[in-house]
Amino acid sequence: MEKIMEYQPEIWISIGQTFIMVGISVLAAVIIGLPLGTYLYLSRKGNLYENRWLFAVLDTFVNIVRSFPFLLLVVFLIPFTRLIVGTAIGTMAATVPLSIISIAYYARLVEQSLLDVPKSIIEAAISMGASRTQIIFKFLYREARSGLIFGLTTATVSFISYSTIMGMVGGGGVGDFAIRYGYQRYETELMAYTIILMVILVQAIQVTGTRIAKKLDKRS
Amino acid sequence: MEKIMEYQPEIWISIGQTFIMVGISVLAAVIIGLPLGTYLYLSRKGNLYENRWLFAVLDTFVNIVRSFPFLLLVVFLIPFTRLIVGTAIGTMAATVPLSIISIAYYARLVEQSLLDVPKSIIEAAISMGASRTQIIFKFLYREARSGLIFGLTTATVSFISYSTIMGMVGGGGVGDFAIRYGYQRYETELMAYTIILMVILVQAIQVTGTRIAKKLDKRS
Amino acid sequence: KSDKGADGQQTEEKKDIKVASHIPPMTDMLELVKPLMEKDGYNMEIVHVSDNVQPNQMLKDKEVDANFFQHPPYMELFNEANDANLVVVQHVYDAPLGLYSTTYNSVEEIPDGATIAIPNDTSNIARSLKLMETGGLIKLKEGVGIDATQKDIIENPKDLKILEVDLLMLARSYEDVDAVTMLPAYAEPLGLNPAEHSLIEEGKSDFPISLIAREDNKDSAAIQALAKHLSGPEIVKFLEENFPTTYKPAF
Amino acid sequence: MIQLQSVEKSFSGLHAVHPLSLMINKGEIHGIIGTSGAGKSTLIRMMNLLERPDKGSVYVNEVEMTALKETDLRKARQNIGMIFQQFQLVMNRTVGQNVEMPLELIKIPKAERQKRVEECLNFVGLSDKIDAYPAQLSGGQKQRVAIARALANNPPVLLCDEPTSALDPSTTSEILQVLKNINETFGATIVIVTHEMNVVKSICNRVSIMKEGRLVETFSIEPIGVDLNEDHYIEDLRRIAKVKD
Amino acid sequence: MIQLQSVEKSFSGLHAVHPLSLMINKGEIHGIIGTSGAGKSTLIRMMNLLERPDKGSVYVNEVEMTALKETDLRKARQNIGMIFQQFQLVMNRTVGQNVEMPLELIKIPKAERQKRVEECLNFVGLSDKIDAYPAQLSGGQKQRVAIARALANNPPVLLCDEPTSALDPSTTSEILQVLKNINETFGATIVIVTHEMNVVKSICNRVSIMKEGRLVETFSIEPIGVDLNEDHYIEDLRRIAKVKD
Ligand SMILES: Nc1ncnc2c1ncn2[C@@H]1O[C@H](COP(=O)(O)OP(=O)(O)OP(=O)(O)O)[C@@H](O)[C@H]1O
Ligand SMILES: Nc1ncnc2c1ncn2[C@@H]1O[C@H](COP(=O)(O)OP(=O)(O)OP(=O)(O)O)[C@@H](O)[C@H]1O
Ligand SMILES: [Mg+2]
Ligand SMILES: [Mg+2]
Repeated sequence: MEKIMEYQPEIWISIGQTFIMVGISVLAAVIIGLPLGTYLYLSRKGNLYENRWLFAVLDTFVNIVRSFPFLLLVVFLIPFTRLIVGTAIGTMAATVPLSIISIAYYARLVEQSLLDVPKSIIEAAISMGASRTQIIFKFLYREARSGLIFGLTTATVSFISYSTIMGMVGGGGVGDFAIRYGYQRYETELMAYTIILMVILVQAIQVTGTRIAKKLDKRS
Repeated sequence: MEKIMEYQPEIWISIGQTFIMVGISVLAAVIIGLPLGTYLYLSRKGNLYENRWLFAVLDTFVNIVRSFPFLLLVVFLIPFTRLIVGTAIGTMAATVPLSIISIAYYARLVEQSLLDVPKSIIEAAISMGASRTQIIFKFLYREARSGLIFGLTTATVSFISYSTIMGMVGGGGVGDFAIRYGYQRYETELMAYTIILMVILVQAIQVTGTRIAKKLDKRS
Repeated sequence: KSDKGADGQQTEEKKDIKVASHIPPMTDMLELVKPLMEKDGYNMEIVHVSDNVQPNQMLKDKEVDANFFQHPPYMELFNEANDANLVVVQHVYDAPLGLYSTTYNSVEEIPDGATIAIPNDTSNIARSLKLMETGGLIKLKEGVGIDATQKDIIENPKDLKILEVDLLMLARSYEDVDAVTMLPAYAEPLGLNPAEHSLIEEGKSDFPISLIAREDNKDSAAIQALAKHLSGPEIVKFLEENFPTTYKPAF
Repeated sequence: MIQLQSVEKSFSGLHAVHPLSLMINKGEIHGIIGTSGAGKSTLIRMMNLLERPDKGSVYVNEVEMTALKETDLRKARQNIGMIFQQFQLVMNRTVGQNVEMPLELIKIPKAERQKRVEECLNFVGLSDKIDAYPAQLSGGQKQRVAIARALANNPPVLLCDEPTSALDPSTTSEILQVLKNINETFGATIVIVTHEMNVVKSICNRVSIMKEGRLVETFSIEPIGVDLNEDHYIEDLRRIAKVKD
Repeated sequence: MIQLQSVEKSFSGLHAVHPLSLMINKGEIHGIIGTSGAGKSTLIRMMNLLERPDKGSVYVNEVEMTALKETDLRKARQNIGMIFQQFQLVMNRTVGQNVEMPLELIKIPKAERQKRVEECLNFVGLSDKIDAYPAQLSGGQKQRVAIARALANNPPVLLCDEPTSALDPSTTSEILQVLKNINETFGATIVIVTHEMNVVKSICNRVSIMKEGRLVETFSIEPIGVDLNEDHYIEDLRRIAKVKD
């Protein structure tokens, strides 16, 4: 308990770091992963904007990002990271590889959610003369919204887990704190405390996400 | 090139290790993750076998597993791993924490897929007097099958990425090989070669999974 | 973007210095000298990194000014492979590697076919193999250096199985195998120290944990000040008080 | 025999069915008609407890459905066929596999199932679509699959929610003939929600009229039988045709 | 004006529509009837190119639909309302939002949209369900939402695939009156696939009969007008009632 009190400021800092890393990743997932997943879906064979090449390129990109050992992805991206945030170490630098993986990861979940939208909805959209953008925003996303939210929740939890590894470039965060103080220093109490913090965080995210998803689902 | 030839036997061994680790995880995901996800879905509020407590327990379990920093999960599970495979290090030992995470992870994807099955299908099942098991196997899984396969594909790719980290308990595998020989010994060529192997592996899995999922989808 | 001194004691700008490090006791020592550096007018930031390559990469890329986590041979490996010009500024302490076992009390007792766990990073693999050679367990190819691997074993009379695992896992796998080679940082929490418990004595160490900088900044006032404090009486006192049997000052 | 005793049902404030009682005799073909939203679907769905009444009790073949435990309810439902207003076919099963479903659930042997599936698809004139998936069918074909599925295990009670709404008059006649046959051969009790007066006139023994969640009237009629003359209705049109283009 | 020139359509080997030509005049109400699976839905879906014909061309209002590029086709479709056999409502939008859809797509201002939505829901008698979601509606109510949605932007061409199949006779009459009105007021061209002879008799100027993918006959008739007497059909039943219980 003493230890926990003693390290309170550091814990708060690492919670802040986790929020920054995960927050930016979630943002990246929504801003880039969502359209990416949408295009994966649309350009697929037999779908609305079938385009073999576009699909192959996007699909391969996602696969490459996802198949890279995460550690090596971080290393590989260092020049890019430096270009974007000016440095390759620290919390902000950690957000770059984390965001890239988030984008690829959420894109797949988006693709899956959209695949479950009944084709008849798209048919209705086409019959009304909806534009591409309208079909996507007013029909597809509308009908898939609870799945998209649920998927984002699943993804966010994964991002938190990935953020743990960002200690390697000095990203910090709760997970890294747990490892550094709790595990390496054998402060079991401190470790348990931080893990409980993480469980609570994840639980809160999951419950909120599930609740919103359910509330938005009016399909039956 | 020379290096690559020289290390060919080691590379083959690590490919074998990856197959063992990922193969067992996929098995665990299907054998335990699938029913777990199914129960998450069924016991949810407003669903077929609504059960507040069961849902809370399963949901929390999945969240705890998913919120643990992976490294610490491995450590935390050591006594359990020892119980199961007799030792805490080596490839077989690595499959234990990997399987646990796979189970929790796939359970969420299963839950999501089932949430997208139209309620009317379940209604039809009930009206025919189908038993619990029949509703699950003959209706739910049947209608969600392409989503379940697609989700398993997404999950498998994630397991490969997770398996990389299992080098820490001597699990080996391609990813670990890339890190140890390529990254830590600075053999860039060897690293590139193994990463390409991984990309090909992942690409093959994704393409196969997507194809099967599409083939099984007769909904429109 | 440097901080003003606390309590407004000084208005003069402090110089920033960034040092990458890894785990205790290195990080603890840096924490210890941080106030001393502060007094000298330096605002020292410790970058915590959970990886064994990144601290060197960062140093090479001038993202940090120095690092403190490795021994010189490990640095040499990096220099060679990456065309870098990292240099040793100050040896700080020796951390002797030891071979520990729960069941056996001497090298001779280790049975045929036993499993030995060793760290899985390049220099520690070599170091562990060398240690085993010293103990007469194996024989390595003539002339192999700090990049020796299991491939270089030419004699293994006991047919030992050597398993490479992460440094962080070594202590945890202690009970799973017949013997483990461990650094004091990991052995110490298990109540093990090289002097009393190791089955093999490493002897004269070529592996002092050192302060490393770059060719171009090794002579800067900041680095020199840090070198001075890391080899100062505070460090000696720290090591003696906390690790009387494990770590020895290397200056 | 189906008996509803002061059943009622609300959906979040909206009284879909006000308390009402209704007795349908064994072997009867009972029609339910009424305006859109009157509560007909809700009523018929209460008969097999797909919609559990808020109050009141439901008896089917002397068994109080509302008092059954899950497994017994399940057994009871296996004897009540249902044709849904929106068909509710399993999209990832072929036509044949959909019709096979109720037989599979009660573990009839494969060979026997196969025979029965062919028979039922024959009843509804879809033998050639046995291996098609529902997504490849026209509206009327889907509806006929739903009918075949409901008939598959020869249930003594058959609940039909607008079973011929997507069918042309001649196909409707054929289907009605099938229903009439199983009613006469096996004494099956049949409830039909419908909007088509011809359906009521052709086969119903009694009719209930619903309005705004209430049963306003029930009366017996003498069914005039099914008219199977295919071209009858086109003839009718031709009679009033002005010019033939 | 809608003109089909030797259009045909196959689905993996099955000839759903054999080559056929059909001319529907501006302002005409054209009925299409035929047995289940005859190809009626396929035919009507080719008129707005939801199903692109394998061969042949489609003209709507002098524009060759089959020759249009995507954006132009989109514009053309905005002038063709469609009522689907299976409704195809957006389940996550309320009734009001569904009806609003076509207006939103062509960027009508919010206030105007609101007014029009209320008007259209009023036409189909569903004003009170404006904030309900489709899942909370009865079958006939869903169908009426689909009708209101198709009418929302006052399209000069209206394609209706069994628009009254889920409706009782009196609601059907009301809907037919609405269609008749927009036909008379705005000169809208209307195509109706239907199985109900009363629908054809009430409002169609011409009828086409399909059989096994072929157009077997087309002829003109004199519509007898819509019968709005609500209780008419129950009276009919009462006449033949044996006993009143
Ligand atoms: N996507 C498809 N794949 C394969 N066959 C199809 C497909 N859609 C329709 N068909 C077949 O084409 C034929 C014509 O279908 P269509 O839907 O046009 O019939 P319809 O006249 O509208 O029938 P109904 O009155 O039953 O709705 C049917 O035999 C149907 O099985
Ligand atoms: N799940 C639900 N939630 C809310 N309201 C509902 C729900 N299901 C039905 N209703 C309402 O209950 C009333 C009766 O619905 P029901 O489906 O029984 O009508 P119906 O007589 O079958 O009509 P139709 O002929 O149009 O199918 C309708 O007003 C409908 O809007
Ligand atoms: Mg109904
Ligand atoms: Mg049709």
